[in-house]
Amino acid sequence: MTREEIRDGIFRALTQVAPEADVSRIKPNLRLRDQLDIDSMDLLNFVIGVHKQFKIDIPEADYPQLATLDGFIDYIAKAQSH
Amino acid sequence: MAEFVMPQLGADMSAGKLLQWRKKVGDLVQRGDIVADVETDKADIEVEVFCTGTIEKILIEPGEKVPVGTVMALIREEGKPAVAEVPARPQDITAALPAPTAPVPTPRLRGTPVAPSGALEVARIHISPVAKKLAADLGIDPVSLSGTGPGGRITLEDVQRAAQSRAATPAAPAELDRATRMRQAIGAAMARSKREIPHYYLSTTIDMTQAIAWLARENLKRSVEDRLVYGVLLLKAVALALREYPELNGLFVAGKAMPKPEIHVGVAISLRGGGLVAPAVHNTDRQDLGQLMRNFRDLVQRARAGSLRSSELSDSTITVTSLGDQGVEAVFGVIYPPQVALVGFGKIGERPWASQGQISVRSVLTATLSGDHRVSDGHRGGLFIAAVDRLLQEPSQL
Amino acid sequence: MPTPEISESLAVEREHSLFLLREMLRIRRFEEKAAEMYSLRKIHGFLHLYIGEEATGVGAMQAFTPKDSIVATYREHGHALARGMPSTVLMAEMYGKATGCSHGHGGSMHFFDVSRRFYGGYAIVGGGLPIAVGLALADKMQNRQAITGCCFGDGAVAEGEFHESLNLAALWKLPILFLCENNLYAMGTALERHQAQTDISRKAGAYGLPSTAVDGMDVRAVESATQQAADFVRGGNGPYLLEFRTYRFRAHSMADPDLYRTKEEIEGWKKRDPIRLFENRLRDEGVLTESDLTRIESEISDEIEQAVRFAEASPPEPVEDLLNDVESRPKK
Amino acid sequence: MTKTTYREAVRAAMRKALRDDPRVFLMGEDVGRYGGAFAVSLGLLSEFGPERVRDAPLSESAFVGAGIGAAVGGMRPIIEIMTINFSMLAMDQILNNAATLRHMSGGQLSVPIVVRVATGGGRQMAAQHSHSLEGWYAHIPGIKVLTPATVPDAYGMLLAALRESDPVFIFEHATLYPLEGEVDEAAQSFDLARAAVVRSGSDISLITYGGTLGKTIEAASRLASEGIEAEVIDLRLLRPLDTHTIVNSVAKTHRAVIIDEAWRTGSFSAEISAQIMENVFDDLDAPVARVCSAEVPMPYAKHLEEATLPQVDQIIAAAQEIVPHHG
Repeated sequence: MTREEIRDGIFRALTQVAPEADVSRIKPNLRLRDQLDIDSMDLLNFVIGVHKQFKIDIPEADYPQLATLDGFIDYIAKAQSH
Repeated sequence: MAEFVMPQLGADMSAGKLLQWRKKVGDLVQRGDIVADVETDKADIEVEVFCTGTIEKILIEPGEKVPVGTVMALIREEGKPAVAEVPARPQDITAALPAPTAPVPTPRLRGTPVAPSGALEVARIHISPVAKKLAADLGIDPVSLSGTGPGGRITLEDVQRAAQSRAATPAAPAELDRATRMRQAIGAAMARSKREIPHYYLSTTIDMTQAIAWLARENLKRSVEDRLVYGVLLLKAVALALREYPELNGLFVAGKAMPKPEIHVGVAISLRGGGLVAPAVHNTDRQDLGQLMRNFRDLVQRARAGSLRSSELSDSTITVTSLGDQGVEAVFGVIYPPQVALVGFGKIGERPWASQGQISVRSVLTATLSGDHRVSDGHRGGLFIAAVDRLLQEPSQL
Repeated sequence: MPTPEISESLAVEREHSLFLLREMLRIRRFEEKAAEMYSLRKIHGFLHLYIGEEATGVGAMQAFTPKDSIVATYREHGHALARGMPSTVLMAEMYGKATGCSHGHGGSMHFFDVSRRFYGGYAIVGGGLPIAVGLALADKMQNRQAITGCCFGDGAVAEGEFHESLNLAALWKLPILFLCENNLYAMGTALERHQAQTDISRKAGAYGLPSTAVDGMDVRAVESATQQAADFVRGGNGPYLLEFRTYRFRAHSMADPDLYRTKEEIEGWKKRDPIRLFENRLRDEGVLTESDLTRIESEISDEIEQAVRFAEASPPEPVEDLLNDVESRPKK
Repeated sequence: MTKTTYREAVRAAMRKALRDDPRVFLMGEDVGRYGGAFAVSLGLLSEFGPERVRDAPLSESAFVGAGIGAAVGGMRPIIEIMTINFSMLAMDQILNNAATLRHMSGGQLSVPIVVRVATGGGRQMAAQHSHSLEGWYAHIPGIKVLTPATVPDAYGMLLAALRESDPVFIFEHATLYPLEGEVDEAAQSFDLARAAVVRSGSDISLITYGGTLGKTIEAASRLASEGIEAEVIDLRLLRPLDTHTIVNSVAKTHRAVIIDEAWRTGSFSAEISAQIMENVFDDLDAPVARVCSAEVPMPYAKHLEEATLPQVDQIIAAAQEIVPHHG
């Protein structure tokens, strides 16, 4: 899966949780939680959405690696490679 | 030791008056002997005993009216040792009675729901349901139409005709209306709350280290879909603490406090694009954490989809609001009338923590209680918040 | 020294007498336990006890085979036990549990057991009579060589269905044995205050039905009279009516303050307690020893305690199944 | 397909049932030698004999109760209660035994009984012989209530009812017996669940059953000449009620009139109106209208009886009231 495909998958999960978010203006290196109005429940639903799309498990301990969009994409790419 | 209780003497008997004893302490009684006379609504009835033994103690005097099931005398059955102390007469008589089989429906209060539609009064116009639906869909304000149906009722055709003859419709006015209407409704409710309810505020710091550690271990065992957020622990702790301080769980209506037997905790949920609702999680105290999580997630999704049930909007017996995610330290909230308390939770942060002379780093949050002074006072409020704190120290018991 | 055949039949006779006594005692203790559980609010609603009438139920039931059918009334605990229904499922039924003989749907007044062709208690006075006539009609039309026992009280005699059912049964010569347990009271109304003709057995004649009045307190008299009547009906001669003259020592039901009869009258009848009468007779005949009696009593009390434990431990029917038995196919 | 009448269709169905299944037998007042009060069972006694075509004494509670007992005992009785007016005498056996025994016995007992009852007024029989009380029976869980209004239904419903293992009540409106129509005797399965859309239309739904279907169809055709397209629904059965077909129709037409020969208050039309309101409230353009009998004991005099019963003009007026008039 290319990085663009992963990014689009993440955006699909994100719009599920925050439909009003304008994904085009998200900066890939800034913390997602600073750019979007997401509380702990939204975060969980977001993670579940990603888990369902990419069929990968995301333990809570790995949450810090998902703080930014780039980090999130790296994390998924690595999880899919093995 | 056998108990001789006020018997059930007929389908609809709930209590009976003891007229006289036929036996005294020390008398030997055989199974089937008449031991006492009891007066019911229908008549005086001789009451038999169902065991053989000697009367050990008489607990009820003639003339006393007691509910069915109340222990009236103790009989030491033949060949059974006398029991030293005497079981105390149940203080709360009603506790002795099994809960009535059909759940007594608590009177559903048509309190003004906090949600947007509450404070708004729409002028009464006669319009058929299908016409009203079409008018709403097309963004036509029915007040501007004149009805051709019976009694001047606005019919489907009236709306269709108006739609055809109308100029281009302005950009989605309905959407704008809804947000401002909600803001007005919340404003009205908050103003009333401030005006009528004498608030008192308490806050305390709660060490969440144990809870967070337990939660992390618990979530390892759970699949992603069943993962718990810490908010659920707070919710359950509040619900369980309310069992010990019931005066905080209820409403204040027509000048009187009305504590509620069920515990329905309203959870403040922010709507995307502004606005707030606090629907009830029914019977919060009776749900395990997994159920609470499922119901909480379902409630958030339906709140944001605008498909909450009216009972969820009107049944809350207390409200909890957590602004930790928004980085708020402590929340001193305004009580939602007609409720009598509001619990607020701030964000979890790491803090130096001194106990038994030792300093350590702990994850803590600030919990606050806004209470209605007409119903409870700081003393009881403080004990309640302390109970929430204590419950959060043993997360596995929640 | 009696010859082997005689001693043989004596042994069978003794065995049977002890069985009759045991059955009556078993019913009495079951009813006393039911009264106790009712006063402790374990059993609710209506409860009509059979104490005092045990001889009619036990005596009459001996004349029916497994192929026959029984229809009873709301005062049915004795009939159900005598027909062989276990005390466990009866107690569980009164507790409203799923293991009850009617799954907790019927309660004390509506025991059912199709395997024993016990077609239920009926709470509408006289309501069971047409059903019994129908069962007999079905037996006759299918040539099943079986009879139907239809129990009812003196109260039912005043219902139109008594007249209609006896006429229909006699008209079509149906294999049904009408068993009227006349305990002298229709709830609170004494027989002579609700019947112009108080000799119930004479009413059968109006429909061309043979009938006999029997001392309902003498279990052997009841047994032999029922046996003869059953043989008459099995012979295809049409229905027969038996009137057992008996008495109930307890009020009509648990809710009845029993204001309509005097204590003296009740005490008078208690002197003819069917169980005590039979015990004394069996003692005189050297059939019953004290050790027999204590053994029987302890076996019965174990059985009754076990029934209560079974009822207490049994699960209630899940509310989700509420609509399952309303129609043959569970509600979709 | 054979041309026949409603009465002969019911007789043909009973004859087929009596031939095919030895457990089936017919019992009721004057069903044998007299041939049935409405001549429905004419000739069956001579063909099947007194054991299987049984004239019952005038003891409704006993012979209906005996029918129930026989059904429990393994038979498949067809009970004819001459008219609904005498069925009150058997209501205890119907309500407390037939409808209740399966549930009360914890599912052990089945009561596979079919009870046919003539119903309705309109023949100057006066108050005690003109009742329409099907709604009372449709109130009772545990039984089915059929109201055949056509010749095919008169035939097919009886055979289908005999395959049920719960009690089925078939109410035959007394004015329908001479109705002419065709029967397909080869038809195998027969539906006992769905209402029938007898005439489709988009402006208003006319909902009825049994004896008033004819008047409703006539009203619909006269409305059509005024440009109002009415949809006519024959409920065919009251329990189980085919709510699905009713609400789909009203969702389309936005208006409904229910025609019911019973007295208005607490009639079955009230139940149908409630279900429409509960299911398609937002599609209603006017309150659901009802055309029922006037609340009076049925008078004998012709002009008074006609003033009491629902008539075509009343149906038309009710429809015109709530359908927007064109031009």
